[in-house]
Amino acid sequence: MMSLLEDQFWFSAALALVIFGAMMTAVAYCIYFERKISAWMQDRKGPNRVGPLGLLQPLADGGKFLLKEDIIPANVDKPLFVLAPAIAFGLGMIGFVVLPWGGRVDVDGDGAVDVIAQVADPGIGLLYLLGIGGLAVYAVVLGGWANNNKYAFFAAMRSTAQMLSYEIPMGLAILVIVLMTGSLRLEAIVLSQLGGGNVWNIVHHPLAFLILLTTLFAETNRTPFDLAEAEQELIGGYHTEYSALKFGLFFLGEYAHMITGSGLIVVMFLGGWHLPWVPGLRPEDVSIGAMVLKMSVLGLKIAAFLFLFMWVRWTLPRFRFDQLMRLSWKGMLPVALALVCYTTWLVYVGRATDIRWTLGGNAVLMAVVLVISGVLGSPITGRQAHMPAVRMFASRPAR
Amino acid sequence: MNEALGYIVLGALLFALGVVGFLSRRNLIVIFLSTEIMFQGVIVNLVALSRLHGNVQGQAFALFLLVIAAVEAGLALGLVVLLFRRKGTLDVERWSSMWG
Amino acid sequence: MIRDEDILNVDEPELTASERLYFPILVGMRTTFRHIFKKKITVQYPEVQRTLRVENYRGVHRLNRDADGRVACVACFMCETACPAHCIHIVAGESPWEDREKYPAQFDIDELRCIYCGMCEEACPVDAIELTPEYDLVGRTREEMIFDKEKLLEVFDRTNGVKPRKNPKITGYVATGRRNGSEPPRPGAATS
Amino acid sequence: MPRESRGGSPCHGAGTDRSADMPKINIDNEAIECRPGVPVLQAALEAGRDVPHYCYHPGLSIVASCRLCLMEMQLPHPKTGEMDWAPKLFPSCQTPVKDGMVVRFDSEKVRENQRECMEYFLLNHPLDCPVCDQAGECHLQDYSFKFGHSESRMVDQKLKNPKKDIGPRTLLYQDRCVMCSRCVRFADEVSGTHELCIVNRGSRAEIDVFPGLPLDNALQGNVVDICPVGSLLDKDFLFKQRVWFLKATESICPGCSTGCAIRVDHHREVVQRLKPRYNPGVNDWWMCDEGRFGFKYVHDPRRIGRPILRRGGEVERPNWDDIPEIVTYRFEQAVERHGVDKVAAVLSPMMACEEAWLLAKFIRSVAAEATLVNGFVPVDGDDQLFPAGCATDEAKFTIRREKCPNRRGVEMIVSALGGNACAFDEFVERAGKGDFAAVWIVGGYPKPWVPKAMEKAVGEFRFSVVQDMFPNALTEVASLVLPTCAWVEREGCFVNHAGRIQPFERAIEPREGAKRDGQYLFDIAGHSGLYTGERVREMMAAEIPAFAEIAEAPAVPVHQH
Amino acid sequence: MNHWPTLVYGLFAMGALGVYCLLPRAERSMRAAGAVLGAAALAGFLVLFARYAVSPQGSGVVFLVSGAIAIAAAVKVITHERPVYSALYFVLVVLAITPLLILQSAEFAAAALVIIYAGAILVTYVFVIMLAQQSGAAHYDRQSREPFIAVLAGFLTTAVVAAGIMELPVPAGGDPTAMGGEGPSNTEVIGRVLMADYSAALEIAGVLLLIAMIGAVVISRKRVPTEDVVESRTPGMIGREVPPY
Repeated sequence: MMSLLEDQFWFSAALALVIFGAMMTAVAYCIYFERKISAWMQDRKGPNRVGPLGLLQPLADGGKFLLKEDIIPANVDKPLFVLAPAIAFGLGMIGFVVLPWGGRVDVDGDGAVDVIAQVADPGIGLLYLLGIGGLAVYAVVLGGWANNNKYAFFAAMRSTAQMLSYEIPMGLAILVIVLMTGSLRLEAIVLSQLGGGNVWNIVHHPLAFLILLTTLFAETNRTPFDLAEAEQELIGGYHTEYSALKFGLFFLGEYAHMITGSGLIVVMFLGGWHLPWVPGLRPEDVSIGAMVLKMSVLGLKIAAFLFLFMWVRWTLPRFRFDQLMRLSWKGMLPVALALVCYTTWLVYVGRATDIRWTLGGNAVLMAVVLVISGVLGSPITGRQAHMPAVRMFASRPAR
Repeated sequence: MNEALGYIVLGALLFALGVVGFLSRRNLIVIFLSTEIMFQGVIVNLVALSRLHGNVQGQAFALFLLVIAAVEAGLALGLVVLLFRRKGTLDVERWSSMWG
Repeated sequence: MIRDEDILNVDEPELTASERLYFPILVGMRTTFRHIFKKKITVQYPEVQRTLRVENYRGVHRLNRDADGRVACVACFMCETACPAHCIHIVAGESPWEDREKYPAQFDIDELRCIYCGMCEEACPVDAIELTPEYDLVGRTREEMIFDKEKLLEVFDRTNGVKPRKNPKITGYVATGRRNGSEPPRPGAATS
Repeated sequence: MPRESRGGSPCHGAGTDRSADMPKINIDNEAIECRPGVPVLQAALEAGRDVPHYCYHPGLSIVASCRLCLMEMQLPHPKTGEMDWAPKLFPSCQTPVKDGMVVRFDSEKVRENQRECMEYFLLNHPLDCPVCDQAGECHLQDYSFKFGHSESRMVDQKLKNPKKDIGPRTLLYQDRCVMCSRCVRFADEVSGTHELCIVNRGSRAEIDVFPGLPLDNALQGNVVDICPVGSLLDKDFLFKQRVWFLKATESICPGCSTGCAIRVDHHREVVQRLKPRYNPGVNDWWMCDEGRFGFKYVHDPRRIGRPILRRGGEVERPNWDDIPEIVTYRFEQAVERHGVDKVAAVLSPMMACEEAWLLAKFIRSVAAEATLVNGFVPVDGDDQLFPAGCATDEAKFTIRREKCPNRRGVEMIVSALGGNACAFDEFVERAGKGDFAAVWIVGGYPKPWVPKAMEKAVGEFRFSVVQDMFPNALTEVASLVLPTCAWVEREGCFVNHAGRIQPFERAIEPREGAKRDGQYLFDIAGHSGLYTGERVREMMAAEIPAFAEIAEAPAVPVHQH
Repeated sequence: MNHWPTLVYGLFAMGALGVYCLLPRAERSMRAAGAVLGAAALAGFLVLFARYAVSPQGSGVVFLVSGAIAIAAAVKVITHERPVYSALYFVLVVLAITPLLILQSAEFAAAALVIIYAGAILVTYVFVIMLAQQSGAAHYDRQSREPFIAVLAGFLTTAVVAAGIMELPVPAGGDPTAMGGEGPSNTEVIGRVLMADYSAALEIAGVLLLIAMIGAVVISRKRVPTEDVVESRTPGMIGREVPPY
């Protein structure tokens, strides 16, 4: 068995299976924790009826999704109607393969590195993730269009515009790190952040981190960019007409997307499986134990980000659609572009990894943004139009 | 017989299909899709030939081709939307009004 | 008519630099985070039940009985008229009793459609329909949730101890009676 | 509702033509032009004034007994001869208008009188509005709200009167009565049957019937209509529905060829009652009981609700969408096989003109020489004239013997279209001889109607479409049975015995599965879109100019009741 | 070996016939026959390639499968009656070509193809189709114009080109396998080529994109008459002023 795992192919297959299983469980429990955390933040207890502490709630939820009536409305484009949730779920589930889960591993303990704990390590790892992000748009477009509901179609247009718009600052923010690291390999990006006086990229480029974080919220359709969930004001999103398992697939896809996105941001900015001053997490530690430790660290970091996602969701209200677009095009895009240009220049002068220059540049940019927004006098996302409020009988004497 | 031949034939076939679609379909958008199919054929050929020649010039050209495709898509779709707004149909035969 | 002076212009307040950059988001995040550790106010429903103010809770309807145990309703359709949700359906009939003109041959309330606003209670001239403090209303079918006269009277029997009838003296409008009768029951005392 | 009265006079007596010498009077400082000879009250009502009144009804004699409509009037001062307000009040219902007259209703004196009168009317009233069927259209309610005191000063015990069963269809609640005597006058003057009278005097006065002579005449339902309060109530409508839930639709009674203008009051797609509308020269303010209660068949469960198609021995339920194709195809086939003259369509006098026209046009389009048949006309006894026993020219109301609304209309259409036509009896005779291969027979009568000879003749038809309301010998064998809607479910126009073309509106939806006759005939005739009476009338009027002139009942002054 | 061109041309002809029958037309049976013919031609190609051109193991299988999918999807693009499906089959074409590019060590081009083609260009297509054509297939989608001439033109041109290609000798200049294995990654190499050799072209491409973007905005913008946007009353002039909340 061990010898089989020494081959990268079989190791990858095993790893993929393990992580896929873990993802599925995590996705299910994400829903549980979403409910729990929302309850806690609202001084409630949350699901606690199914199993101890409500821990079997995901099973019950899953059972419900499976057993509910699967309605396919009349006059839908059936093939596409079925295809859309499948795309959403499928794309959510294949993103994790390029994440570096545990560095290099010596499986048989002979001191030589046998395999890397990554399902696949293509030279274009980051582009793979971006490509998946690009394809995820289809789930939205097709889902909204196929169900023959004009509100859902509008929602699909909104969501697509949102996803396409936020892909641009996201790509630029990623580009900043790619320029700095000089590689599209995620493992290389992790390695560049540790040891030898290197620090996590978040210290280098906090602005890029913020931009990537914000765009991830938008890409995964989470609050404050979750217009797809706005039933009351916008009649829901592209999945308005979906029910039962198909809706569940959209739902699971969203959480899988969140997990992959958290993994991406952890790897890009927070050192991946690395924690400073903790032994056994250096790149030189290649034992199986170290791999498990590294995987747990990465998992914990991802979990922390998932918590952040939920925390934000139960704190912030939604952006209005025009505000959301303005934030992307007028707010984040110029900043990200400026960062990219600046980093390019840094690469040119050979100071791309010099923290004084990177962090300093970020600080200066931040100051510039502050000054500009101070001059403009309004938030980037724009303000409400002047809306006269009408109070009836304002001028009449009170009785 | 070289392995690249397969790619070249594939590219040629894609190009042929693109030509057929371009000439025979009446929907403006499908016509543009057909041109994109031709682009695909060309890209396959470029990449295959680039490998055949052992350099990456072909790939670089493929990337330029992508740029052209993006530009074409943007402008063409803009035009299509404009034309559709004007006549309410995507039928090219309804657009042959310049025949004097 | 809304006049110009009735319109108030409310401008958005000027934002500070930190507000423009969305820093107050962090304040909100801190607030929600703190709440995670606060005491929970959840009441575990079937095991623990809250006590209600019986007088003004608006739960399931009931049809009151008069002193003789008959339905107090006179089928005047006032509740049906007042109902904003159109959930009350009455079929009136000639009453089988001497002292009463009209009575509800059928009286259905669609409890699923009802919005529990209490308008019916307000409208009733004989205090025959009232909302009770019963709120745990469940059913497996929609038909089950359409309460007919018997079911509504049952609710009265069940809740009479908890919430007594508001004005048991009113027992309906009397249209028959002997001329110069000795003690005719007084009608609703609305006018006169 | 427009306030001016169009065409005729809502006042009793014949309406005079508008001439130059229209008297001008001054009501409340406002100059009003009015028709000569009408009472001031009528003039005021027509001018839009809300003058309270109970006993005055334009269709009845004037008694001036309720004293509610009293007004102040300027008269020459007996000493000085100057025009001045007379110290006493005058009943405006009994005072005919005179040019230059100056009256007022808005003085404190008049209002005081109205308040006192209202208090008096309500002395013994039981205030049982919640259980009274008149509530919502009760003038006691309206007037006490508008003109009365908010409370009664009476401290004594109210008089209690038992409700009285005065006839098979009517109840009398004496303690709600205001003694306006409209009902008594109606029985005396319009129906001429004199069943009602006032017994006792003063505060004990009561409406009653003579012993052993209940209120039971063919027009008695009108006493419920003219009763301004909830004293006389219709047993048929008793406790059925509150009036504010009812939706009203203007219609024409299909009961006989008089063509009374009526109002269909319906609630949730169920017809609750019929009421007459003012239509001078036709039914004035009245309608007969036969028409009033004759709508019950509308909700008869035995009615045919869906089309039935018989193909060989099989019975199918065709889709409405397929019917135009089926019908056209089968008729064309019949023409091909049996000849153009072997086709006939029987146009029932129960049909609206529009429907008859659509059908006739369709039949003529598939077979140019098709025979159009004036349908079966049900007849019952003789015309009944009211007041009972009067001469024809004195009649205030007539119930006609032809129990169908539209014989004239169908005849007009058949003769206007020309070509082959015949009477119903001739059709039955020829059909028995096998003269017709494909026929379209329209029934739609509320009562069984198929003549024996017709029942025998049905075997001769190769293809027959029967449009009827109830199953009968024809529908049992017809190749295609199409349900007919009752008139309240249709729209169009009827032509009454005198040639008046009167449109009626649709009140309720056809029962589930059925489709409005007009609509499917519209579809079959090859038109697309929604059938409306108006639309087809326009098409008809283009071919038959007579149909360009529509007679609609004039509006009644707002406050007239 | 001598049968090779003949066979290829024969299959070309067969495929052409299949596509001709498959093009939108009223007769369903003809389209079915076209599908059979086309499938047969495709199968023929597969056998031919498996036999002569590529090794049927490893990457050869990927080539055959992906190539077959790409061709079939491309046929669907040009023959499907509903433009939405055309666009979606195009996505399939792109996705099928991607592994082929990766096989040819053009990883970056493959990723760019997915991100730009599938992720951006085709989404726009899908959008425009969905907006312009809400329901079903329009009559002009059910009927093709000049299908015969189109097929003839398309396949003849290709056949001529193919004939030319097959005559060409294998260039001796490069080593096809040189780019595999260790060394600078494909992305790096491309980057160097683009930046060093074609920097001017790259700039021009960038400018082109900018121009196209501006052009597209100008073309498709709805022209709003300016007087409509002028407010009749400035908000500040109405009503009373109150302090901000």
